[in-house]
Amino acid sequence: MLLAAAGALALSGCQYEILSPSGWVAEQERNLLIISVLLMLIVILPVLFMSVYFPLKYRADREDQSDYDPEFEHSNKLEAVVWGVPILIVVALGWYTYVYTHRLDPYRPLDHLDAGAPVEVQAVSLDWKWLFIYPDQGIASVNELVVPAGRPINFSLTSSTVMNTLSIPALGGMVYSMAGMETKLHLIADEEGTYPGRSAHYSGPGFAGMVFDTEAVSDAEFDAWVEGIRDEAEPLTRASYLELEQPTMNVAPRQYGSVEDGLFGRIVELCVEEGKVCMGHMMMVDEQGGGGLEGVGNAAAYSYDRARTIDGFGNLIELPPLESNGGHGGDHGAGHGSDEEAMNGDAQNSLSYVLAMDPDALCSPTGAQTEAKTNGI
Amino acid sequence: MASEHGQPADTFSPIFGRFTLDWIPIHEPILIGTFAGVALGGLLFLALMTYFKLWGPLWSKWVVSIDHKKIGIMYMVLGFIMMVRGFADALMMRAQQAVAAGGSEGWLPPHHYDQVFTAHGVIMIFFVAMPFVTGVMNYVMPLQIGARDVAFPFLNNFSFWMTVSGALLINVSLFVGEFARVGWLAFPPLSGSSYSTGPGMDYYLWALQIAGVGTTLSGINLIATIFKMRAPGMKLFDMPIFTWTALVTNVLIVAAFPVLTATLAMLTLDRYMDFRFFTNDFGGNAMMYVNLIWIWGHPEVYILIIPCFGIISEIVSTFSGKPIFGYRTMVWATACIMVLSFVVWLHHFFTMGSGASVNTFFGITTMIIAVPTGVKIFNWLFTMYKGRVRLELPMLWVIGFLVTFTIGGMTGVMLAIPPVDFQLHNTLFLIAHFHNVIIGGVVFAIIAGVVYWWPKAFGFKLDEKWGRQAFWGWFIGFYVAFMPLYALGLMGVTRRMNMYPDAGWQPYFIVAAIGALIILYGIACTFICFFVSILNRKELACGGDPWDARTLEWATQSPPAPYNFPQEIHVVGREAFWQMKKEKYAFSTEYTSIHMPKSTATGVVLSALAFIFGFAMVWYIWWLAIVMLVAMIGVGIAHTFNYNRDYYIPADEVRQSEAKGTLA
Amino acid sequence: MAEHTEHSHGTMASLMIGFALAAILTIIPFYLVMGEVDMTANAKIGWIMGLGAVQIIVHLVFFLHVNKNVEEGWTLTATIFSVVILGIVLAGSMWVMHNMNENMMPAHEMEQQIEQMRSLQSQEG
Amino acid sequence: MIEPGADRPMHHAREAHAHETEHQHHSPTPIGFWIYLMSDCIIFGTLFATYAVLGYSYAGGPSPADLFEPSFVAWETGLLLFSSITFGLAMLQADKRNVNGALMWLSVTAAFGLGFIAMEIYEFNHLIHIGAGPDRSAFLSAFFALVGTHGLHVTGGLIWLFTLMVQIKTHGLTPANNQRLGTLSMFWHFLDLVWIGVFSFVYLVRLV
Repeated sequence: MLLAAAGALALSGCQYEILSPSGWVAEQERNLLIISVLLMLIVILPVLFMSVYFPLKYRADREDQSDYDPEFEHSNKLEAVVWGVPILIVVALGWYTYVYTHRLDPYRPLDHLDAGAPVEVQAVSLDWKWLFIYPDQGIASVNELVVPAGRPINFSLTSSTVMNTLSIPALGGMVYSMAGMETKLHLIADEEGTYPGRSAHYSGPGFAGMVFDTEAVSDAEFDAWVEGIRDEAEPLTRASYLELEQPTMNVAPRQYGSVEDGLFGRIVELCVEEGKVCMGHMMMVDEQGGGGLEGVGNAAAYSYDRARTIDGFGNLIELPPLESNGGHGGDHGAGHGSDEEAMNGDAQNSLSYVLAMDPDALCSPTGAQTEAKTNGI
Repeated sequence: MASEHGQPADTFSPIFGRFTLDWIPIHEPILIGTFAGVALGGLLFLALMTYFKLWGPLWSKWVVSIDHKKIGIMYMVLGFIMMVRGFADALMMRAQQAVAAGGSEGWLPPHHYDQVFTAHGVIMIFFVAMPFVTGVMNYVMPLQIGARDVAFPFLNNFSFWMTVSGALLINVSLFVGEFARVGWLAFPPLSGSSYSTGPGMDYYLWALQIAGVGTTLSGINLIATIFKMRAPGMKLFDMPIFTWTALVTNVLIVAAFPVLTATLAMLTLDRYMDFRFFTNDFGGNAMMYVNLIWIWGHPEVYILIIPCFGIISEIVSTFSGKPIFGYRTMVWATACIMVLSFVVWLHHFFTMGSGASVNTFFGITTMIIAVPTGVKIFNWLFTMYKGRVRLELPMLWVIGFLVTFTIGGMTGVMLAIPPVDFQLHNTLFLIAHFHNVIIGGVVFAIIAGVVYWWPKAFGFKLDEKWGRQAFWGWFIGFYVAFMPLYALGLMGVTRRMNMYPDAGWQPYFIVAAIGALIILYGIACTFICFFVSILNRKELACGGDPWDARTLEWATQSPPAPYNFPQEIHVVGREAFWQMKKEKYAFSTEYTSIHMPKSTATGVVLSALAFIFGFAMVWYIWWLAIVMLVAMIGVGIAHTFNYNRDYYIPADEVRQSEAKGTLA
Repeated sequence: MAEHTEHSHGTMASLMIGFALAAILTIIPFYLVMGEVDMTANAKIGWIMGLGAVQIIVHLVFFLHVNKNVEEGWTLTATIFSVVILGIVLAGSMWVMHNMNENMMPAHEMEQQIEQMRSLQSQEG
Repeated sequence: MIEPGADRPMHHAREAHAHETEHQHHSPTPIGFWIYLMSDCIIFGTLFATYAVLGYSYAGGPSPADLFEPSFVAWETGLLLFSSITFGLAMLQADKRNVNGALMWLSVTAAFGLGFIAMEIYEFNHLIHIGAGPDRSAFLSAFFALVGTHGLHVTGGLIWLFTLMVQIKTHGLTPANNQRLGTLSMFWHFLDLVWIGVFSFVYLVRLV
């Protein structure tokens, strides 16, 4: 009933992105949605009808009460129906679930579509913007996703701090991005167009501004876009990434003309910063029985989380004290005691000095002056 | 050092912990207004109480009472009060989203908006829905099984006041400091010490932990009551359906809440003592939190809805003039749900990246739960079939429940299909779905229960006219408020956005806001209905059995005497009271004195100490926390030295009280 | 003892039998770890876990006096239900988390990691 | 801290003049306390599950083999097991209405319990001192939380035990005190039962 109404609306306007999708994955998901609704309506419609009809038909003040049967409390036939019909529907739904869940597993590449060479995109959710790295093209963009229409997009997702979800409803389902982990998502845009994308998992005050446009363009336009960026934009290095990583809100799109080798791997493994042990290495060590008692002192090299010293408006709460040596790099590596990471996350720990050097990296709610004012570190 | 918005930095003093005057939000006009309102209302209340000299009676007849009926009523009062608070949050969100379109920032900055949606979720689940179901179970279940009280009356009082302490702590966060900005389940790492500095998240933790103690103990109490306190002759399969659902609910509480307690305790250790359970670094794993919290979270959904199934069963049967259709099926369906609810939790995070096999498994187990739930709905329908359905107020709510809950069930199964969930997860479709089952299921059923058992609790019926207004306000308001959210969900609109870029969504949000206003009308009518009925209680007065009901609670006076039943009832068969009426049973006039537990203030005192303890922990006032902890242990021990805990109601007094007529 | 039929405190005999069994079931796993036992690691783990489970049952029967006659069987029912829930929580968490970790933890080939390890060692050395 | 079983059932839906034996027979306390223990058991289950999942994340720090000493754990286990037996003996004395015998065995139980707690405090202190505190890795967090929770329970049990000894001393083995003794006995044996899981799953298996 409602769905039918919603469906009608979907045909009139094209903003019902889930009901009128623009990619194979989203289309399959839409089909399954319709199938499941139709299957359930077999039982839902009669129930809705009976919930209104029975109380009216068997009203206490009806004329003919000869059908009143105060002892009627059991019937094997009815019991068989009320268990049987839902079970049959669930069996059918279960079958579709099995088939479609495997077909639409976000980890499964879309090779079977024969839709041309896939584009690799490494998406990183930062506080509070999306960084898209194109490893094959060697460029990167912030809050702007350009993809060739008709070719699969292979997303690798991770996060720099808290959880987010990459969601482009017109193209298909979403998957979480989490720090220290790498998730996958495979989507495709069937036609050229602009599809809104956003983070679908609340991540802090700048969450609502984590929106971007997904431009699905022709191969030629895509290549031109890549070339344009490669020629003009600044490079994305570990240093400039650390700068970009600082909390900002409502960030306008920007681009990077080159990307340092292995940057995404380091982001996933929480070791962009100098002197940090990469997670892969850590897991290796752990696999072989840990770092032993000598490992106790290396805590600083494994620490990653640091206080997000901003309030809910995106304002810096407290300027961390400038470190005298001010340098970035290995000077706070192994050997530091862990007692510095004080209980309530005082901003004394190693990385906050970035904030100290560039308080403007944080923006006001209006988000006007978010562009880099820094001279690089 | 405070920023431009007055968010103070973490500073620490040995006496006040990290509390400074900057944490009083004097710069927030909304909060100041609210505070002024609360303060004025509070003063008015204090003045009236003093003027009418009601403090003594309030203390001795209610606060320290260990009578399950009074505690049940107090739970309901708590639920209704907190519903107003939670609903105010809802109105603020609807108002914000109705204006914050296409570049407009609306009137709530994220800092405030994010607290509002977190508080709304936490309050509505833990301090509205939970007190409601606990309250109804507390009031009705012992009466239904023919008991004098619950198994552990003191514990019952203590549980209630612990719930109040938790609720108070959340409300204090409104005026002292801030509340969490993390969403109602507080996923780390966002809720960890690095990404949620400030006291908001700590308010969340301590409020839930303190209230959780109450919930768990009350669950244990009610299970023991059902096991041990049933009237002689009442076999398990003679228990009313509501008692069955109460049993299953409390089993779920006792099995699931410890998981919440442990999980929140681990998050607390992460935040307070630098443990590394859910951090990004040092091998912590935030997904483990998500996994554990949903192991509690899914059963929690059933903790809320299963007693509501029981309420619906009682009302349908009474107002159809028939026994419930398929009693045994009903019981087994409930038991199935009890076990199945523990094997579906992953469907809350299909999109977190588990493999296809895992997703399929949890998707299908979820759908399987729809079967026993569907069976229940059919059973209610066939109870009305060939009956004599009296369309009185409680029945109106039941029909509203049946229609709305069925739709909510359908959208729930849609979300249980992983690929569909990939699209709809975290969209407003999800929001619409769970409000559909919580409002259409829990709230409608609870209000139906309130209307149904009100005459039992107070001796007069509720006003029909205002009751119907309330129903239509809630019913129409729900559809106007949430159908647009379903539609927005199908556009892929994400939840929890304090503003959104697409102005095309705005009309839907405006309609939703109007829906919220219609619900507001329904809520107002609910309260007016209570008020008008109390004023007209003489005309609305009724006897012990105003609905021609079938279960044992209606065999008592309305309101029941403190001892519930003057004599032990020997139950034969199902629908005990129906049998008694058929056999023209009457209580004997030979009364004996009745052994009763004494009231005690220990529960209130312990809960007050727990509240101060929680406050001290939130603000890092360590000395106060230690003092309170020691005081709690001391009071607890002192309580065990009190051997003088019971008294006898003399036979004469029972005779006088029963002269008012029991089987009216 | 008439009033204790519901929750018996047992007898000296049952206490001592329980003690003897518990002691044996404790000593064996400690010996497996501390003594020089010729057994594969997995077999040892299996034995330790198995003996632990048996000892828990011994405690339930001899010290906590759980049986189907106590409290109309509710004690036993509650215990079995808890074990089922515990099983779900433990096995479920491990399955779910293992599956997610497989899918998401930095996917490096083992060889690559060992290479990394070597290079690090050479740096340090 | 409040002991959920401590509030004695005051009445029940029975005829007024309850006989004491009847009273005991129908008391909801044993089953109520058992249900509490089962819920506690699930708290431990959650912590065990966390240890199972996070117990191999050393974050480049020490592992069980570096930190745990089987003989130390064996001593702790012995203390707890003996305390269980002595509690059982105290119960048998109480059944014989022998106040002094019961108190004597309860004191022995308390001594074993205190010994256990002292060993655990020593172990925690030692670990934190060498830098292997709960903040070093997820494994150590899970270890401290699980073993610490058990230790807190034992501590609570000891406070309860001392309280009850005072009550038995002053009021004798009244029905109320007998019931409390029975309840505490369940609690104490339950903690021993949890410890079986701890020494097997947390310590021994990881030392193989």
